[in-house]
Amino acid sequence: MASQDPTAVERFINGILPENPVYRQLLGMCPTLAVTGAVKPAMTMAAATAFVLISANVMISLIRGLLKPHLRILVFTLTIATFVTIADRFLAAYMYQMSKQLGPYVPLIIVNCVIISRCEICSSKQRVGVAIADGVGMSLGFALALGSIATVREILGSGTWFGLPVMPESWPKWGIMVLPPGAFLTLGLLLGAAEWIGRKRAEKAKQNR
Amino acid sequence: MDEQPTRKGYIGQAWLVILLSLVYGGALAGVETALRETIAENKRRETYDRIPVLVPGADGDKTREVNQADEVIVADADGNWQRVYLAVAADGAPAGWVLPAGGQGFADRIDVLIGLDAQASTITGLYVLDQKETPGLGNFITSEALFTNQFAGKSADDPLTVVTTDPISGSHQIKAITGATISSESVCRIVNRTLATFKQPIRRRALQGGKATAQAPPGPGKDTQ
Amino acid sequence: METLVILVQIAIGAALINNFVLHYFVGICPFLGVSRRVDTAFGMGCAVTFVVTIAALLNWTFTYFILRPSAPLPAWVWEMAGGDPQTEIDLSVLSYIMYIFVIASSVQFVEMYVRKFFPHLYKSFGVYLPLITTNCAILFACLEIMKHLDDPTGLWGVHEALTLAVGGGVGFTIAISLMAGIREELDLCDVPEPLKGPGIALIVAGIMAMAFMGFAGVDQGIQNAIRLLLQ
Amino acid sequence: MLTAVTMILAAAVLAILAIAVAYVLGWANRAFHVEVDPQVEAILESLPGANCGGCGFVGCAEYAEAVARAGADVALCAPGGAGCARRLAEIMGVSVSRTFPYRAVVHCAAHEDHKLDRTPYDGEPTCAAANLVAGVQGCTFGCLGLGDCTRACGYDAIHVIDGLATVDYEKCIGCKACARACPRNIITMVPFKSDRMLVIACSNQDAGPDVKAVCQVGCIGCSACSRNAELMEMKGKLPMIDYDRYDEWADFTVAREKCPRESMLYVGKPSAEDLAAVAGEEMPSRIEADFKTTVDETQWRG
Repeated sequence: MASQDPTAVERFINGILPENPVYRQLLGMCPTLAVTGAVKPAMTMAAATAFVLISANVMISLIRGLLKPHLRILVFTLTIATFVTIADRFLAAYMYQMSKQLGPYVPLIIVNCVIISRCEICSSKQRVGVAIADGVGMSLGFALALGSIATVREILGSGTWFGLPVMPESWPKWGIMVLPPGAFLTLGLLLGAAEWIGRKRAEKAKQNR
Repeated sequence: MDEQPTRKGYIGQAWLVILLSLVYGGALAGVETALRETIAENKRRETYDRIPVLVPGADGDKTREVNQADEVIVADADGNWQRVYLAVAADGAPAGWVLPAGGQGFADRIDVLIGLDAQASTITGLYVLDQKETPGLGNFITSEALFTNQFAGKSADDPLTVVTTDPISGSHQIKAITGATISSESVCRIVNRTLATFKQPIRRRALQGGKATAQAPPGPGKDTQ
Repeated sequence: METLVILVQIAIGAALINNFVLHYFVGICPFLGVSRRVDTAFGMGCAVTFVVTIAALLNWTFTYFILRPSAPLPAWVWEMAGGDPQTEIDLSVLSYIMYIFVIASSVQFVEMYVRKFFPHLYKSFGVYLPLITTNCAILFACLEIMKHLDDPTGLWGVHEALTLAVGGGVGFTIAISLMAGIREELDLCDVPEPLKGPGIALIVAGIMAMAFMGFAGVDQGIQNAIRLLLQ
Repeated sequence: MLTAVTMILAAAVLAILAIAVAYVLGWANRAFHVEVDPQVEAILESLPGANCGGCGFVGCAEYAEAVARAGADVALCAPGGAGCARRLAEIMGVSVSRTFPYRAVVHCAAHEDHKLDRTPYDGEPTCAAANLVAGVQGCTFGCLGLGDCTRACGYDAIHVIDGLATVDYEKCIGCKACARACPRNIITMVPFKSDRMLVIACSNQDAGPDVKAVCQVGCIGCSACSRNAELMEMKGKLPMIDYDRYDEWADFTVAREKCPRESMLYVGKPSAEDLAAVAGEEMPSRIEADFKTTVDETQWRG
């Protein structure tokens, strides 16, 4: 790894595309597959994850001096669990329909690998400013990934986007897209596409260097 | 690696974890009590909003007021009880009943609200509160046009049966959703079973007189729905 | 007899019909990461089953005695402290933090135990033991068990909790071992360059999920069969 | 009032659980303590962790164990280079001689047109297979140019250009994978004492006339170079450079002038004049398939 750590701005840009948590680092797959049946729940989940990720990053980087090596995972999970419970209660209070639709996947943000890995790699070693930048970058990347998958699945699966009808009435809705197998297939193909684009861009960069 | 901590050392090492759990425990409880009211309100509102739709002629706020004043609990002979909502019109005259019901569907549990008229003799409407049936097939049981409107007008006495062809009008047949016969049958089974158990107690209550009499609830008096 | 039917339904449901990985999408990270070879995958599956059973047992006891809305322990403490017994102490908000706390510490304990008494086993999948803490399957199993927290009639007993944990773990092991078998074959066939690695693994998982959907109606059939058998 | 009560109770429950868990984990930490040699872990920490096998051990973990216990040489890690060797030496408290990075060198200089007496070969496109077939090309020692080394290299540092395996010294980390893969063993690891090293770019042991019959650039063993440079001496028909006594300012100009063939080359980083020579030239844009299916990659199975 580069000996000097990337600066806050670099981490922010990294989070969105170059090191996108879902497409590049293959983290946080559980919620990505589960809630992307439609764009609305996907965006709510991305917003909840963003809130938890940023506040956990801030909290961990504030107390990073006191962390003991063998108990640090416990501290991370405690912090993240607290913020997730707050988010879950907030959702249940003010967006009750959405909370019912997301169901068990809101508490599953606790074990979302993106958050714990960001705490481990970045915020337990960096200042608060860098941690916030990294948190925001990563959650934007996560939201982007979730949005892309949800758009594909919703348009193909139920012919709507954000609930508004997009496809012509005659479009046969692919029920499979909303079902679990559709999630796997969409994500697999999107990963392949992302890899292919990355490869082509790398080749073009190599050629004109 | 680390030195061998003594007994007090174990706790000393983990003082951060203990401090954090104290702080977080307190914070969470604070958030919970702050938001609990709104969450409970959401749950209750979800039911009360449906009442005017289920029972024609009922007024939402009046019913809510009456039902929050005293809970109507009906119980059958062998002790299972169920909270029921008396739907009242704007002037307080009883307009019908709303009976929550639930059971095992195709994939998971299905919760419904059954609307009955004042004498609990005919079903006035059905609303599916909660279901996890297969999207695209089973979850059409929630759609008004396809399924739930068929329940309105059916009599509460004879059990409903599911048919795949067009039902004979006026009979107690319900047309199943294509490709989701199991879900449709489960809904009808839930409705039949709940009506069979609580039909008589509701009718007894209806005869006892318009005003809902508070009956000492056998279980802990709490809003179950 | 009725409880037996429910137990079978939960077990079959968790293992095949609502398979943790293929239906509920939990535990995908190890499912993609560890399924390179069948033996490590099976080892991972057993470790997950073992830990999920411990976690489910511990979490069920905590929930039953502490977290339930009218749980005996806080009520007893409240009475000792002289409060009137009528007020109801509801600590269910602690559920998430308590579950993950129990899971993290039990994984840490299991890791130390395995490192001490089974060094060979620890070497073969040492790095995956801490990974289990962030495995969604375990927390999901605990959440499934506590699903009916607020309506007292629906709360599960300890036997149902254990059945779900073991069934879920077995389902996870089945899915991950099948996946490992397929992926070992995958290395030999011509996979388009960009799809190599996770891309093709996900597509294979999608097809497996379709196959597992075939189990959907099975539990109704089994229930009736058992009822007939026991008549 | 109720909020205060729930808060206290919630905090108390969690605190008690935390204390209990801390106690159990602390006890377990002590009871299940496994002595792990801190030295091995420190060494493992400073190794690059590429598990390339350049040090001759299966992976970094084994190499770390060997260094800590069996006293293996601290400078074997090629990718780690001098920095890693220094760190290991500090950990082990051993003084380390000045180490040089080992890099791969191909002992052959024959491009496509230099090779004579070649027969068309359309068997399996691998050096290992072509090496078994007699008469693929006149010279039975030289590079076959079918790319076994390219496939073996994990760092994209060696490519077959115009029929000859050429090493890209910016990427080569000296992990010896190509040397092991070459069926004709004409790739050796040379300690790069300076940026540019002189190497004998031929491994044909036959007599002069036979070499002339099969190659236009191969060394005919006239031993002119060994007479004019004391670092070289003849081994059979081929000159060998003694790299231990080799140093940057060793003068080989006389030997190179005397050499009638072109089998002594300077390899390593492109020297100043090389760069100047090609500076004007515009990079040819090579048209390649934009994605590689795996067919040409895997061994063609007939």
